Amino acid sequence: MREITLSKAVNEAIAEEMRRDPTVFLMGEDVAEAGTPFKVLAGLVEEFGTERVIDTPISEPGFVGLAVGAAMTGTRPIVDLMFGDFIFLVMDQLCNQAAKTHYMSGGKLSVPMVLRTNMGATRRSAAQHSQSLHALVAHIPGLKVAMPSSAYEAKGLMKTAIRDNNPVVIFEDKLMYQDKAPVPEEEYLIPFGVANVKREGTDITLIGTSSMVQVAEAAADILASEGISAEVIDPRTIVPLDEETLIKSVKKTSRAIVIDEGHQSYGVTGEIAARLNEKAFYHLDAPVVRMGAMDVPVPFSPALEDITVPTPEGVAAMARKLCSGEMIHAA
Amino acid sequence: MREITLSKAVNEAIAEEMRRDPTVFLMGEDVAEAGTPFKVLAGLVEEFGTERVIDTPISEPGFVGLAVGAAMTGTRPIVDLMFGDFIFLVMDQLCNQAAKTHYMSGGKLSVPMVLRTNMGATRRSAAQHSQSLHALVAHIPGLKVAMPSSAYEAKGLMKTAIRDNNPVVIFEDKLMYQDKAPVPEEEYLIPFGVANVKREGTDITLIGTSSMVQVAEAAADILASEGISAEVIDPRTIVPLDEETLIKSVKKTSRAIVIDEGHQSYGVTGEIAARLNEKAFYHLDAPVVRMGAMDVPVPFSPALEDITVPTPEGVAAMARKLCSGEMIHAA
Amino acid sequence: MAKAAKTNTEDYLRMYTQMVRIRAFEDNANQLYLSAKMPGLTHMSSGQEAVAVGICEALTPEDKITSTHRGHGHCVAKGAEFKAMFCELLGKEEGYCRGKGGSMHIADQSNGNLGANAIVGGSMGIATGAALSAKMQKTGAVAVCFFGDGATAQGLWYEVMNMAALWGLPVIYACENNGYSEYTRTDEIAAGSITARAEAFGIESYDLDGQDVLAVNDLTQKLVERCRKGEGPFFMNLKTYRYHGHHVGDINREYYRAKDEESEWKTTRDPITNFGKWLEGEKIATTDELIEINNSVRKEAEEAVAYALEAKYPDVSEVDMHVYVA
Amino acid sequence: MAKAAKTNTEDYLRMYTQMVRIRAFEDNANQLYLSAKMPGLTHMSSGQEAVAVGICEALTPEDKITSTHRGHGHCVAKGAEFKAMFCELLGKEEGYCRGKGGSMHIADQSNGNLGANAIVGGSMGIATGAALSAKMQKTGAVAVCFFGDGATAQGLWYEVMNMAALWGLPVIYACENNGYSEYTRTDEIAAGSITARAEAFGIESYDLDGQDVLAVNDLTQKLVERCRKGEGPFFMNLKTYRYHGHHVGDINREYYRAKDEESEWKTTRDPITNFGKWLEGEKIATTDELIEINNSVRKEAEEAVAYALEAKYPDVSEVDMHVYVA
Ligand SMILES: Cc1ncc(C[n+]2csc(CCOP(=O)(O)OP(=O)(O)O)c2C)c(N)n1
Ligand SMILES: Cc1ncc(C[n+]2csc(CCOP(=O)(O)OP(=O)(O)O)c2C)c(N)n1
Ligand SMILES: [Mg+2]
Ligand SMILES: [Mg+2]
Repeated sequence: MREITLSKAVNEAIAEEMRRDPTVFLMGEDVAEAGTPFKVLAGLVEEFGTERVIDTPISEPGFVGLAVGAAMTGTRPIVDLMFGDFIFLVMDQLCNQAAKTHYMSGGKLSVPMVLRTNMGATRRSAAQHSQSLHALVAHIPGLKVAMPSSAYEAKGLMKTAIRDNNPVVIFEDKLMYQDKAPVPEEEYLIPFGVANVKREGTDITLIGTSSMVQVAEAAADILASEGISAEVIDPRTIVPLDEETLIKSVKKTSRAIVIDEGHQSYGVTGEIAARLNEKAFYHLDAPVVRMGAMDVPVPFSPALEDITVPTPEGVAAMARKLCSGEMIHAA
Repeated sequence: MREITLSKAVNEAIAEEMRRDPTVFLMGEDVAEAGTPFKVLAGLVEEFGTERVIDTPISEPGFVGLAVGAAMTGTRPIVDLMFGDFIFLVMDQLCNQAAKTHYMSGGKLSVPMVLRTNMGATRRSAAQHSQSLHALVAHIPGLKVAMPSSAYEAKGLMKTAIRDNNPVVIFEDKLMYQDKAPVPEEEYLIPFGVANVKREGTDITLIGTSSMVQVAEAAADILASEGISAEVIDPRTIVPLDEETLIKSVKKTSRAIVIDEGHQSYGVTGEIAARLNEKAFYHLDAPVVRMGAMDVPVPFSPALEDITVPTPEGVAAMARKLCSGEMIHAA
Repeated sequence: MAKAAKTNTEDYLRMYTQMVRIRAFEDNANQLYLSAKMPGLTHMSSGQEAVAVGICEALTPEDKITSTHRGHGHCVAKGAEFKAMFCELLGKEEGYCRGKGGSMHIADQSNGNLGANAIVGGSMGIATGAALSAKMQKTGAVAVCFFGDGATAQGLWYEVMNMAALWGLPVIYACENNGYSEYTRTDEIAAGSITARAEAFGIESYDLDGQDVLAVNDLTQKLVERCRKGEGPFFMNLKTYRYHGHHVGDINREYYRAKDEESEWKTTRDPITNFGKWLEGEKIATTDELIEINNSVRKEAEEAVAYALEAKYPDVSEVDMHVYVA
Repeated sequence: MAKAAKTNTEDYLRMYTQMVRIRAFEDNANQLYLSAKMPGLTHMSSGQEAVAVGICEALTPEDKITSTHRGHGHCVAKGAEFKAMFCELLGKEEGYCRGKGGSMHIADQSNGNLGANAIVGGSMGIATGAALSAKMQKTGAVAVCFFGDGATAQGLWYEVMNMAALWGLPVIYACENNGYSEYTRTDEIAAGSITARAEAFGIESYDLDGQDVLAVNDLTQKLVERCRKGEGPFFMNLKTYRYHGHHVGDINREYYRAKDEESEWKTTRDPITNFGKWLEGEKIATTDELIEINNSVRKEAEEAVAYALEAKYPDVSEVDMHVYVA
C-alpha cells in the first residue's frame, strides 16, 4: 500500500469530502494561499476557490461562532484552529453554543461542524503553543473528540467527522504531520467509538492516544525483547469512548497503563483509568497506572521540555514494575 | 457560635481582606451598587468606594485580562464572574495568561488574583447558567481551585485565596448562598490542600466536593440508620488536592464513592478515583465508584434537571451495593 | 409616526396584533412567576415590542434571527404560537424545545428563529454565520442579530462585524438599546458611540426610535432588500425601553432606575398605545376594533397558559436524548 | 524627519544605538536559526526598530510595556541586555526567564517589560490592567501595549479599549502596522479603518510614520506626559514594515509579498539608515562615529551569542519549579 504523510491524509480527506458534498467548506487563518503554517491544506484553495476555502481575520471566537451559525443553516464548516492552545479562546462558542444547541432546542437544531486543531509538545514552542487540551473538550457533553494516531486514522476519522451531524473536534499531533503510514487509495471511513487493537498481547495493556500510541508501541517493542507481551490499544476517539474493547483487554491482561499527552491531573488518563478500575476491578492484578504529561506549563528549554512527556523508556519501565509486582507495596 | 449565610461569609472575607490590604480590589459586572445579582457583595461599595469596587462592562475576557495585568503590577484583584458558565469566555486569559505567567517568566512575574464564580444546577436556569466547570480549570497547571462546602469554608478559603500569590479560582455553589453555618467571629483562614474529615466512619469513604458534601452527609445519615458507617471527606481544594487524607481514609474503609457536580466524564471524579485506585489499590475491597453529574447539557425542565445530579438516596443506594459486595460481579 | 413600507390595512393590523401578543405573553409570564408557577426566572420585553415586530414583519420565514435572554418578543414576532411557548416556559414536553431550553433558549425553529441565548452577545457569531451560509448557498435569506446595548461590550461583536463587512454578508445587527445592562445604566459602561463603532468597520449604520413600529419596519424592509442584493451588512441602534426589571425578580429597582423615568416612557412612548392612536387617527381601525384585538389576544394567551399548566413534563427518559444527533 | 522632543546629542545617539542593537540582535537570531543552533522558530522585528525605540525611549523603567510574538525589539528597547536575551533564546538557565519562556515570552521584567506573548492580542488586557493598577496606586506609571495590525481583529482589544476610555487609564495602544498578518495582507482581513475603531470609543488616535524614530518619540513623549496627567488612553497606528518573513522559516514568500515591495522599504524607508543620515546632516554624528557604533554593537552581540551558546541549560529539577509561587 502507498504511504503518505499525516498532513497529506488530512488534505485528502477534506478534498474528497468537499468534492462529494458542496455544503462542506473550510475556514480559518491562512488556510487559503498559505494552506496553513503547517501546509496541511495546501492546494485546496486552488481546487475549491476562495468561496469554500476562506481566510479569516485573527478572530478565533468570531469565526468559530460563524461556523456554528453556518452549520445550523445548511452547511458543514470545517474550522481550522491553527494551534490547539487557541481552543481557550473559542471555548464559549464551542462549549456553550455548538455543544448545546441540539439539546437546548429539543433536537430541532443541529451543528454539523468540525473543528480541526492540534496538540503536542517538544516542538520548542513554549507554554502557549504546545498544549494538548483535548481533555477539556471531552468533558463537555455534545462534542465528539477524535485523536488520530497516524495518517491512516487521520484520514478515516476526518471523513467520519465531516459527515457527522454533531460538532466534532479533531486533535492532530503537530509533530506527526510529516510521519508516513500506509493509507489505501480507496475510500474508507473509520467509525467513531471503535478502538483499534494495534498489537495483541497477554501481560499488560498499554492504552495510548494520538502520538502516545507510537510511544506505547515502542514501549511494547522494548518489553517484547524482555519477554513481556504488551497489548497496545488506540481508542481513536475519546468521545465516544470504546470502553468495551479497553475493558476486554484489561480483563485479559490484568494490568494497564494509560498514556496521554495532556496534563495528567484532571485529564484523560484519570477518566480511562477510573473506568477500567471500576469495570474490571476484580480482574486487575495491579492498579491501572496513568502516564500523562507533567502538570507544568510546557517549558521552552529543550532540556526541560523533553522530560514533560511520556517516553517509550518510561512506559516500558513502568510496565516492568507492574508486571513484576513491584507496585504492591507502593499502594 | 453565630450562624451566617454562605453569602455573608464571602462578603465578610472580602471586606476583612480589603480592610487589611489596600491593594485588594474587586471588579466585575454589577458588583457595586447592585452587589451582584446574588447580592453577595452588597454593602462593599459603600465601605470601599467605587475605586475599589469596580463595575465593569459585560466584557468577561477583557476584565479578566485587566485583572491579570493589575495583579502583575502590585495589586490583588478579586474578579467576580457572575456565572460559572462564563468561564468559557475567559479561559484564554485565565489559562494561557494568568496560569502560565509565573512559569514562563522563570519566576519573575506573578499573578496574585482571585476569580470567584459559581456552579450548581437545579436552579432552573438551563444549559448556559447551570454548569459546574471546575474540572476544566483544575486541569491547568498554575491555577489553584477551591470549592467551599459551607459558609465556614467559604470564608476561610476566600481569605486564603486573597492572600495567595497565585491565581486562584473559587467556585461557590449558587444554591448555597442562603445556607447558614456556624462561622467564628474571630479571624481564621483555611489552608489550601487540607481536606476536612467531616464525619468519621469505618465502612466506606464518601468524598464530596462543594454541595456534594451535604449530599454525602445526608447519605451517611441514611446509611447510619442501616448500620453502615460512612466517613465523609471534603477535599476543600481540588488543586492542591490532599491526596494523603483521602488515601488514608480509603485504606481504612476499603471502599469509596467520589461525588461531584461536574459532568462525570473527564472530570473530577475520574481524577480522584484514579488516584485512590492507584495508591490504595491493595486495600480496596471494591472498585472506587464515581458519581458525577450526567453527561448531558443541563436541561431546563425541572422534571429532567433534578435527575442529572447526585442525590443522597442515590449515593446511599450505591454505598449499600458496595458494602454488600454486589459490585463484584459487575466488574 | 413614520410612514411605513408595509402599506395595507392587513399589515398594519398584524403589526398591532403582534405587539399586543408580545405584551400579553409577557404579562402572563410575569403572573406565572409571581404565582410561583414558573420554574426559574425570566426577562420580559414589555416596552420593546416595536423593535421585535417592526423588524420581524420585514422578514420571511426563511430569513433567520438570533435572539437573546430577553427573547419572548422576538419569538412571538417571528411567528411562534402561544401554546408551545408557554409549554416551553414551564418546562413541558410540548414546548418548542421539549422543555429543555426554557425561557432563555425559547425559539420556534421552524420559523427561522435560531434561538434565544443566555450568553450575552453569544449569538452574534451564529447570526453572522447564518448570513455566511445564506450567501454561500445563494438562498437570498437575511439574518437579523438581536442584542442589547450591554452586549456591545462583548469583543465578539467586533470580530464578527469585521468579517461581515469584509465579505458583504446579508446580516443586520439590531441593537435593542434600552439604556440598561442589568442594574447599570449602559452609558456608564459604554465609552464613545456605539453607532460609530459599527461605522468604523465600514458598516452603514442607523440610529432610530425603537418605539415607532412603522419607522422600524420601514427601515428594516429597505435594509433587508439591500441585503438580498449583496449590500449588507447593516447596523441599527434602536432606542427603546424595558418596562419591567431586568428579570421578573428585579422588583425594587429605584437604586438604579427612577420610577419617574419608567412612567414617562410608559405614558408617552408606549409603542402599542401610540401605534393604536395612529391607526385610529388614520381611520385604519376603530377604538372598538383595537379593544377587540386586545381582548381576543388576552383570551388566547390565557387559554394557552391554562393548557401549558396542565401539559405534561417530558418523560425522564428524555434526559439523555438530543445530546447528540443520532 | 520630524523634530524630536528628546533634544540632546546623547538622547539621539542612544536612540540610534538602540535601533542598531535591535537589528544586530535579530541578525544574530536569524543566523542561529539558519545554523540550526536555536530551538524552535522566532519572529524577527528588523525594519520595525523605530517603533520600539521611539516609544520605549519616552518611558521610564517604572512604565510598563507588553510585547508580542515579535518581541525582541521591544525587549531591547526597554533596556534588556544581550547576554540574558540570547540565553533565553537558546533555552539557557541564564536567560531572562531561565529558559522557560524562549523567544515568544522573552522579557527583562525588571525594566517594566511584562512579557512577550504568543497569543495574538493576548496582552491587551494585561497592559490595560497595568494601567488600572498604576492609576489605583497613583504611581504615575504609564503602560504601552504593543500589538500588530493583525491583532486588531481580536475582540479583546475592543473590550479593553472601552474600559480604558471609561476609566481614563494611562495606557497607550501602539499598533505596529506592518501591513501583514502572517501570510496575508492585513487589508484583506481588516474592514473599515483601524484608527476609526479606536476613535469610536472616544480614544484620541494618531496615524503616523513608524519608520521615523523622532516622530514616534516626539508623539510618545507628549502622550506619556498626558497619560500621567490623567488624559489617557491613546491610540497610535504606526505604519512600519518587517523585513524578514513572518518567522525565520518563512523564506519563500513571494506568493504573498513581492520582492520589490520589500526592497523598496529597505532602500528608501529604513529607520536606521534614515536616522543615521539625519544625524550626519545635523552634524550630531560623523559617518565614522556611526560605523563605530555599528561595529561595537555587532561585537557585543557576537560575544553574547558565543556566551549563550556555551551557557548551561537549566537543571532538570527546574521543570516543576515556578508553576506556583511558593
Ligand atoms: C456573557 C454574559 N455575561 C453576563 C451575563 C449576565 N447578564 C444577563 S443579561 C445582562 C445584561 C444585558 O444587557 P443588554 O445586552 O443591554 O440586554 P437587556 O437585558 O438590556 O435586554 C447581563 C450582564 C450573561 N448572561 N452573559
Ligand atoms: C490568538 C492567536 N491566533 C493566531 C496566532 C498565530 N499567529 C501568530 S502571529 C500571527 C499574525 C499576527 O499579525 P500581526 O498582529 O499583524 O503581527 P505581526 O506578525 O505582523 O508582527 C498569527 C496569526 C496566534 N499566535 N495567536
Ligand atoms: Mg440593555
Ligand atoms: Mg502585522
